[in-house]
Amino acid sequence: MIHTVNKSPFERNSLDSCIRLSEKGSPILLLEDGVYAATSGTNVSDKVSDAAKDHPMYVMGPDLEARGIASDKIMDGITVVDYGGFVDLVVEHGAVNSWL
Amino acid sequence: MIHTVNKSPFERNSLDSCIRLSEKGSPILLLEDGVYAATSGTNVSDKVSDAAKDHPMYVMGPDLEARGIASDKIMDGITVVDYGGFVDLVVEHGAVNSWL
Amino acid sequence: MKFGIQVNEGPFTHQASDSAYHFVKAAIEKGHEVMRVFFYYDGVNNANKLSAPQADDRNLVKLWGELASEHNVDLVVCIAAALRRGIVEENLADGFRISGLGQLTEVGIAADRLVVFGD
Amino acid sequence: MKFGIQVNEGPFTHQASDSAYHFVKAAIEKGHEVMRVFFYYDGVNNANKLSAPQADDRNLVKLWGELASEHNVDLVVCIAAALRRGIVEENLADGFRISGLGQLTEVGIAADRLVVFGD
Amino acid sequence: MSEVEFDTAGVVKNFMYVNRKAPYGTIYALEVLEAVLISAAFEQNAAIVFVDDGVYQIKKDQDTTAINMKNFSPTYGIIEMEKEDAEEDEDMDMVWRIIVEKESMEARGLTPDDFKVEVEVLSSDELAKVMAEQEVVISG
Amino acid sequence: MSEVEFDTAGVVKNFMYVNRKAPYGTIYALEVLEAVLISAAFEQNAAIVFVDDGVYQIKKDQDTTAINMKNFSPTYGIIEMEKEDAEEDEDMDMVWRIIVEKESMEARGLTPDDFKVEVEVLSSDELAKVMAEQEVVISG
Repeated sequence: MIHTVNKSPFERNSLDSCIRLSEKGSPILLLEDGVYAATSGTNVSDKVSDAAKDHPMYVMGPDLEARGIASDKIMDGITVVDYGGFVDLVVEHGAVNSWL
Repeated sequence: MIHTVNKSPFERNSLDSCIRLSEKGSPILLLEDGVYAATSGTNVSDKVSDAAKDHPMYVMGPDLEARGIASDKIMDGITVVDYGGFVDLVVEHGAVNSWL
Repeated sequence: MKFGIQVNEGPFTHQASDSAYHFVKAAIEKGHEVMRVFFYYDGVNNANKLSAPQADDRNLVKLWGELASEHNVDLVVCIAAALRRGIVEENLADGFRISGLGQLTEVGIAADRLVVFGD
Repeated sequence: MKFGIQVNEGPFTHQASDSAYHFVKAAIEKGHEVMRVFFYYDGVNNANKLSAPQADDRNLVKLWGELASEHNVDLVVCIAAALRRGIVEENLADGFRISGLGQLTEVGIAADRLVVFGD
Repeated sequence: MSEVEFDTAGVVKNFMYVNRKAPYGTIYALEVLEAVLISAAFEQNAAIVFVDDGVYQIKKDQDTTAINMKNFSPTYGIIEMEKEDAEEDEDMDMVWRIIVEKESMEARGLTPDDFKVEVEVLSSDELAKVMAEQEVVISG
Repeated sequence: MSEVEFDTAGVVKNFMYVNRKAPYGTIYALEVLEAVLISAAFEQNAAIVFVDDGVYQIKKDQDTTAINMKNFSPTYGIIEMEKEDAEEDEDMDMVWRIIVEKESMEARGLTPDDFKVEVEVLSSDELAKVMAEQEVVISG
């Protein structure tokens, strides 16, 4: 199972719930307003880097670019993908759990 | 100025922002999914009762009833109003700041 | 007192339009004047006359229209927001009119209170 | 691999429909099959043929329709959700069809993956 | 457009419906219920899960008279009946579960007595395991 | 329906536009901008406030090519120009302010250098005072 989070971690509880209810080792993809969670130096960075120890983490490049987030602002250990990469992740990891 | 919050305090940051950015003494009205903040015994109750020391707090009765929240579950110091009461509050307190 | 109302969401998906409707009704019952309800963002969907809710549910499109005709409330749908979302004269419900965003600023100036309902 | 897609929001107000569209396009480019896109909740507004975005913005209603005709994607609008929101044959865009909610369960069973986009 | 039909005969999958939103403030709770009910006709397994504000959906004593919206909470009773029917019917393999996350329930000061249907209360860790076994996830 | 017109001649009010949402994930940021620009034609005061995820709206270097949505961030530059024009025009009383809440900015690891327009950075307490003086609040 792969998990997706499309909400800002500052505005909503979606990322918290995803982290709490996903099994260790299952990947998490951040997209849309969810991509802000991938940036370093915020007051949720520690929480996200802790989660990245238990989950392979991915972030949508097109959504980062739209929001003006440079790649050097992305935390270590989070992989940037495009829509094709999103498709590949879904093919590889089975059912998709969208934390809307 | 009167402030309204229509979002659940568990799901979003609207109530937090409203409390942070409203002046002491200005009333706060909870409506729609915001009414859950008025219930006792939750893990946001302490935060809300602290806010109620600085702000007259009101909650929409029709929204409580719809959600099956009995009046004995409402925290002390929060006043239940109906739509007419909402109108009266707006008449009395001037501009309305809706924390959507 | 004179009220202006802004509605940011369509019927059904969010409660905003319901809350706005009940507020407007209560204000009128208390003898206040509601000068204008301005439908912005997805709020323009409140004016879709093709909306056909289930028989046991409320029909907000119709309720807004009735309120307008009974109490002379000006229901304005923002033209820019409406064009994007496919609300045009062809499917505009009775009681609504389509106009520019200046109508929001105007009621903000003219009314004693502007109350915003949204998500 | 066979994909099913669920879209819960309309065009413009939320990014969900854009993300779904780009996902579907990428899946097809990679040689996968997208069996059906099911439009639920406000997602039914993606099928409003009266939608007329500004000239410098994307037109999702049209883009979905083109995708359907070029790649034989079945675009299904939920009838119950559509009736509430005023999407009927009269304003249904090319490439979409209106059908029952069973079509969502069906594609959930038939596809290898169901991916949901929403708010 | 003409009807497109897929062959689903004999296939049973694990469907999960994740309810994370409060009722009435948004319509998601109501419309996801309609999707759950339809899946019964296809005899699919269903895990109907209530987490976060979704636990409020099954709160007892909902009365929508004053907000003039449709009270759809009786539908949860229909889902409970479908579940019980499936359990009693020996010819039916379909398994339905109604699950509440303990942490979400407790954070909101609720107990199983507050709910209008009988539920399984699972901890986050237990629920995470159940979620991981699902094949089709509908987020409402 | 025929046009309804209200007499607004000579009235200047304090309008506040509260931006709390990130751009692109939802359309609120874009459409509230259109409302701000219109108010210039009415020569109204405007406090354009960015709090919470709203601060992301004015982030530099937005490039929407890959998501194929309209990049509306240049509009903030137009608002900045309207503000400067109003300041320089002696015949115009209209005052516009572009305000960012310090706490929201810092929580997101941002500094004024990250923004594409010049802003006043106010603390929560300072902003609360400004908010309390407003007469018309548009929440986008």
